[in-house]
Amino acid sequence: MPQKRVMQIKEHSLVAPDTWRMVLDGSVSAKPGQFVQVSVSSTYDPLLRRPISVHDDGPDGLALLYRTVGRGTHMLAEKKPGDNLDILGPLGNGFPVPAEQKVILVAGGIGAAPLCYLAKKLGEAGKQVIFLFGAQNATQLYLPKTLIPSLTALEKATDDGSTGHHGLVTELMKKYLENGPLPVYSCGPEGMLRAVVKTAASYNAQAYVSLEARMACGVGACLGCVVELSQKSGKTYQRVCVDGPVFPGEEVFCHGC
Amino acid sequence: MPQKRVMQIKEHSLVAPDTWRMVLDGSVSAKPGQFVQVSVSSTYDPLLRRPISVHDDGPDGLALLYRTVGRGTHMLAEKKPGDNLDILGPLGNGFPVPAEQKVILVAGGIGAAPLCYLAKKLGEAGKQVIFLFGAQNATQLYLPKTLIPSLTALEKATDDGSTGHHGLVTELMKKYLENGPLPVYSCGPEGMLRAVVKTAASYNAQAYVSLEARMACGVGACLGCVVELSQKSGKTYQRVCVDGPVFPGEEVFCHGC
Amino acid sequence: MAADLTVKIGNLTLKNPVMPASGCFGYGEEYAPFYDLNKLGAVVVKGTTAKPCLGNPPIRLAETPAGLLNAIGLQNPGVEAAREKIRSLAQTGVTVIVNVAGHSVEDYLKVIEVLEQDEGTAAYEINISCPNVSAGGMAFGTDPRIVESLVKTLRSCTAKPLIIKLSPNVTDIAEIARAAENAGADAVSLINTLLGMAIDTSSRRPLLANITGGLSGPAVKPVALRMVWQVSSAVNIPVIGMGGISNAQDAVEFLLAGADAVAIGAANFVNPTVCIEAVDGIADYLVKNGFSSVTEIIGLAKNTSADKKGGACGCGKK
Amino acid sequence: MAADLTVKIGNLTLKNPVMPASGCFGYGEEYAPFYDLNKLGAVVVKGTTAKPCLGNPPIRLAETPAGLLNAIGLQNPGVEAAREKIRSLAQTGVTVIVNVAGHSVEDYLKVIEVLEQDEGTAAYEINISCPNVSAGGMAFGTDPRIVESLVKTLRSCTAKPLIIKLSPNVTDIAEIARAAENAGADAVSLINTLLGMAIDTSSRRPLLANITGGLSGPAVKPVALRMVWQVSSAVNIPVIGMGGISNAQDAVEFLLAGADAVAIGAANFVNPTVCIEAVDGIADYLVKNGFSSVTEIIGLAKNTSADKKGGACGCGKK
Ligand SMILES: Cc1cc2nc3c(=O)[nH]c(=O)nc-3n(C[C@H](O)[C@H](O)[C@H](O)COP(=O)(O)OP(=O)(O)OC[C@H]3O[C@@H](n4cnc5c(N)ncnc54)[C@H](O)[C@@H]3O)c2cc1C
Ligand SMILES: Cc1cc2nc3c(=O)[nH]c(=O)nc-3n(C[C@H](O)[C@H](O)[C@H](O)COP(=O)(O)OP(=O)(O)OC[C@H]3O[C@@H](n4cnc5c(N)ncnc54)[C@H](O)[C@@H]3O)c2cc1C
Ligand SMILES: Cc1cc2nc3c(=O)[nH]c(=O)nc-3n(C[C@H](O)[C@H](O)[C@H](O)COP(=O)(O)O)c2cc1C
Ligand SMILES: Cc1cc2nc3c(=O)[nH]c(=O)nc-3n(C[C@H](O)[C@H](O)[C@H](O)COP(=O)(O)O)c2cc1C
Ligand code: FES
Ligand code: FES
Repeated sequence: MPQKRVMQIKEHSLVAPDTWRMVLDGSVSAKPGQFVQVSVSSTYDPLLRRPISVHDDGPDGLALLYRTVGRGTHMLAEKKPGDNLDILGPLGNGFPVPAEQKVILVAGGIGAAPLCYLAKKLGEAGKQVIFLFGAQNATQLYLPKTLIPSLTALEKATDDGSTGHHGLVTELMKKYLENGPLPVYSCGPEGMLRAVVKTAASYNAQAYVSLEARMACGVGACLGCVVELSQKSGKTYQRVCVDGPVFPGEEVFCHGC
Repeated sequence: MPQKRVMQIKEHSLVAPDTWRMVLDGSVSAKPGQFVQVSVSSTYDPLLRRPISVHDDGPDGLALLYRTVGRGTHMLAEKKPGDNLDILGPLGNGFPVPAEQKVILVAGGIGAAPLCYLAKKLGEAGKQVIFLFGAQNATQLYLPKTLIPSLTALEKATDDGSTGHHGLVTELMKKYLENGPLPVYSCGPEGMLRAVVKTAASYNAQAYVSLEARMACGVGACLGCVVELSQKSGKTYQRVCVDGPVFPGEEVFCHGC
Repeated sequence: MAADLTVKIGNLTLKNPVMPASGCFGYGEEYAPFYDLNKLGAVVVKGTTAKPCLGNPPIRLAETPAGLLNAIGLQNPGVEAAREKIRSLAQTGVTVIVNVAGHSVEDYLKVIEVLEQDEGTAAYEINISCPNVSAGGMAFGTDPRIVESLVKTLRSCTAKPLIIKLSPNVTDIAEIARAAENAGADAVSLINTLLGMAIDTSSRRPLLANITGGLSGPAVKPVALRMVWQVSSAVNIPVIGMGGISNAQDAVEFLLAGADAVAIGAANFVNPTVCIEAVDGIADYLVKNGFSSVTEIIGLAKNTSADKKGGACGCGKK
Repeated sequence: MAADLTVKIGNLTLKNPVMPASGCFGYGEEYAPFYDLNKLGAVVVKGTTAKPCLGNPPIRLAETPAGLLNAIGLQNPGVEAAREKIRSLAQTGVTVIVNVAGHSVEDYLKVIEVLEQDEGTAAYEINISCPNVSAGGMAFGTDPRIVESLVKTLRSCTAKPLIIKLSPNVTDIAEIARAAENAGADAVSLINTLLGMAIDTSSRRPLLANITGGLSGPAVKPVALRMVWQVSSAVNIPVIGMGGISNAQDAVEFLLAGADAVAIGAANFVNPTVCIEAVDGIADYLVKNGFSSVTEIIGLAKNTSADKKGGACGCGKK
């Protein structure tokens, strides 16, 4: 059940260029793939909350990982440990639990934020997690140190070749899908998600993508955050905040393919 | 000449209940009675700057003394030493320099803010300063420690009798005016100013009052901050920000007397 | 002693004057986790049309200074599906006001016809002012003659309170309100959103797929308050005021300006418990200021201020 | 290479498209200490009336969320005294646009008649939209026939560019703009302020002595941008856009929406150097995005977006 809560900031630090990790005192009992709506200001400007994925959650607190892109995230970055933060959550459907023993996670840039929590939870459930992580350059490939040992495989790709595979992260998917389909969970920029879904489909694998949309309420009431889906019943507009943010890849990108 | 400046906060502390003293790095070369327009937020809410009197100015910095009454002043109170503050100033006409050797200053509550700087400057110019200070109770009678020795007389009045004269500060004026008129400079709530002007007039003394008004530009362009004055030419609306904030008492209150 | 918060809208008594605004509270389900909806004066549900409506393509939202632009385009499941949601909300004891939208008189009639079959609907709010549909909607709301004839037609179809929701995008909103009153409306509600737009300087395109959208939130409060003041002076039926209300103090301002009840829209998105906080805050205000019922403060800002009207210009005719 | 910033308003060439808005910059004197006013495209001076005007009693200002309400009531020294100020401003090389206000056709004529005797005035901006005077003002601005006849009369009295300043408090601003164009206006400017009000819950009275005031500032930007978009699509004469512009990016949005030039009002109060920062910022934007002149981006958001228009509602007629 979503709740409005005021939580204290325990830790807040720059972990990569323009990328901040914030830990809040307390847990929201989130499932991987869920998010929270963060109030970045107590004034009317900016007016709306900002949706940020759950990057980690549990007895050690609720962790967020975010990139400063605009005014709201820059205001968030100014908060100090000890400050209070008003959040709404947990929100959204989260990633479906896989039946398979082995899964592929494909992260693009800051899209790693929710996939880290997913990887951790899948690891705890005894699953084998293949984590494919792409970004523009090496500095953007932040992962929590504690997560890395639990991964079955970790492969990196950069646009500039500064580390790992020089090229698209989707190219790394192939070798893990050649021996038969595995479920694919992905979060990242739209272009990448489209490629992930296409690649997965070509191996008959099911892809789930976590989407972003401009949001107001975050709870399903305003119908502002919809994405066009191609479902059996035809074209519909579904709310990213409650019907998502995680959707079956083919429903999101089929109409464009 | 008014200027837009970004100044660093050197000191900021609570000096009395709800009353803050802030020292900024640098001087605006203000005359006593002038003020600055302070930007309390870098967002559009609140939109306008807040007018605050110059409480002290010189090589040790620009000092402001303000009371937290609404949203803007509360936001100002949250600033920390080291933070930058965007100010516009110095603004306004300031107090006229007296020809007389002896002057009376009458402060009501936070109205002491500009009168402290006036008292200091008059003292430096070798004038004798009688400082009459009224407030609701003893805790609101803050004066800078360094100022007190320079005053020829300091008398206090409180509404609750917790210190000094139990009653109105204007009652303290009489004994100093009985031996002949002295110029009176006053700042405080409107009711008090009206009584100051009336008392001064009854002793043929000239009173100058520093007024407050809601302001937008602070530089005379918007015509938003006017006060009704009764001048020889008849009723006019004059701008508190440039034609004031200091006005001859009889022009402000005559029409109401 | 606690103050009496009840207000009347036509023959409907609300336990307090606060309701979430249409389109900002779904059919209630989404905010039910946050508090007991029965504490609200009423719930105004999403604009409901005769047939299911897909709405506008995304992007549908843009944040603006102290405001929000939306171009939802009346997405709703249509009256048949909405009927179930309305019924279950009403069964929990909530007073349900249904916002009715359409592109033609027949559209509006159809919705009311279907809902008249149930008990669930306590009142109709007729949305003649939605700026986000390509035809109808706004046109209805800007011409007093059309408003009068529409309201007359609807009046003959229901005995339930008819609340006409006015568009602020007009030269003279009081004129439209009077037309609604003349035609038999039980109340008017205002304001719907102000037509606005946002442009993205990177893509050099409008941010909203629909190009224009409706502006709401704190930014519009001064305009809404002025219109509530004007309309409540022009008609004798109750006025439901809204536009930028974000807390109890804002709500009190609308009551003082002449609103008999208030609705809260965008602020729910920022603070999901705002409506309930407004109910409590109004009660507090009344007690602290020595009022025993909310009706005592309705329009109170008018009584004392007529004498303040300016017009002091010395430059010729007045 | 630096981009070409010049724009044309009628037969007047401005060195850049940025000017302070009327009523927000006095007669220039107050902002002269902050920068060289010659760097501005033009200066639009305070609304000037035939006779001196005292204006409204205080309180004249109220801060609102991201906005400002004002009820100055056209306080100005009258055209005879203003003439001196206009002349000395023009002598420094500044392009001076005089905002002309009045309660009757004769009032407007009188002001123009006096100013025609000097060289100082580069263009007239006819304020038919001030909401803060008890008679005239607004009424002129809300009826297309009255606008047409007023503009025709003024047209016959001057060869200088006539800019008609439109009120946003109307149902169809494009209609008013077309009336002005038909009558021979050289340009239109918009928006003037939105009529609003504020109420003080402690005194339970309107905050402004005049009860209502004009809303401006960032809060109104979405409405202003939409109206500039609509008007620039409806007329072939230049459009001067304003309403909430607070920095160069806002100014670019208005240009993209179809404004040929922009005016900046309330933002001067917050940042006295905003106009000059906007000039520089527009130049930067052009260079960074590969444009060689500002005219290339005027209305550009329209070209690419017609295809995006929604109206995807599946619920009946379109
Ligand atoms: C479900 C979900 C989870 C997210 N998780 C994360 C995360 O873990 N880490 C992270 O860095 N970012 C995440 N984002 C994106 C993040 O919400 C945006 O970067 C942020 O809202 C930008 O705000 P701003 O004020 O800095 O930018 P501005 O561009 O100034 O924002 C203007 C408006 O647009 C909205 N907006 C702008 N970009 C986006 C976007 N990409 N998605 C949604 N709304 C946007 C803002 O919320 C705001 O309303 C997530 C988005 C969604 C929808
Ligand atoms: C020339 C001048 C000098 C001043 N010097 C001082 C000083 O040295 N110390 C001090 O504590 N106060 C001073 N004030 C008063 C101070 O400006 C207000 O207390 C302050 O603006 C309140 O802002 P707020 O946001 O806290 O209150 P809010 O009530 O939330 O403000 C709402 C709006 O009203 C305006 N406003 C509210 N009260 C006043 C007021 N009394 N005067 C002017 N505008 C007001 C605000 O500026 C703002 O625009 C001075 C005022 C003027 C005009
Ligand atoms: C996302 C959203 C959807 C809306 N949908 C409707 C609607 O379906 N019918 C309607 O009459 N008004 C609708 N409105 C208008 C609101 O009911 C209200 O009139 C307006 O938002 C002003 O109030 P506010 O400033 O408190 O939001 C909608 C507003 C928003 C923000
Ligand atoms: C204090 C003030 C005074 C104004 N006076 C005038 C005026 O005399 N004539 C006029 O046409 N517009 C006047 N306006 C309107 C502005 O010129 C402008 O149209 C409006 O404020 C919108 O722009 P902004 O949001 O940038 O302020 C005034 C606005 C303000 C804030
Ligand atoms: S953000 Fe309101 S429905 Fe998704
Ligand atoms: S505040 Fe603008 S004229 Fe005084």
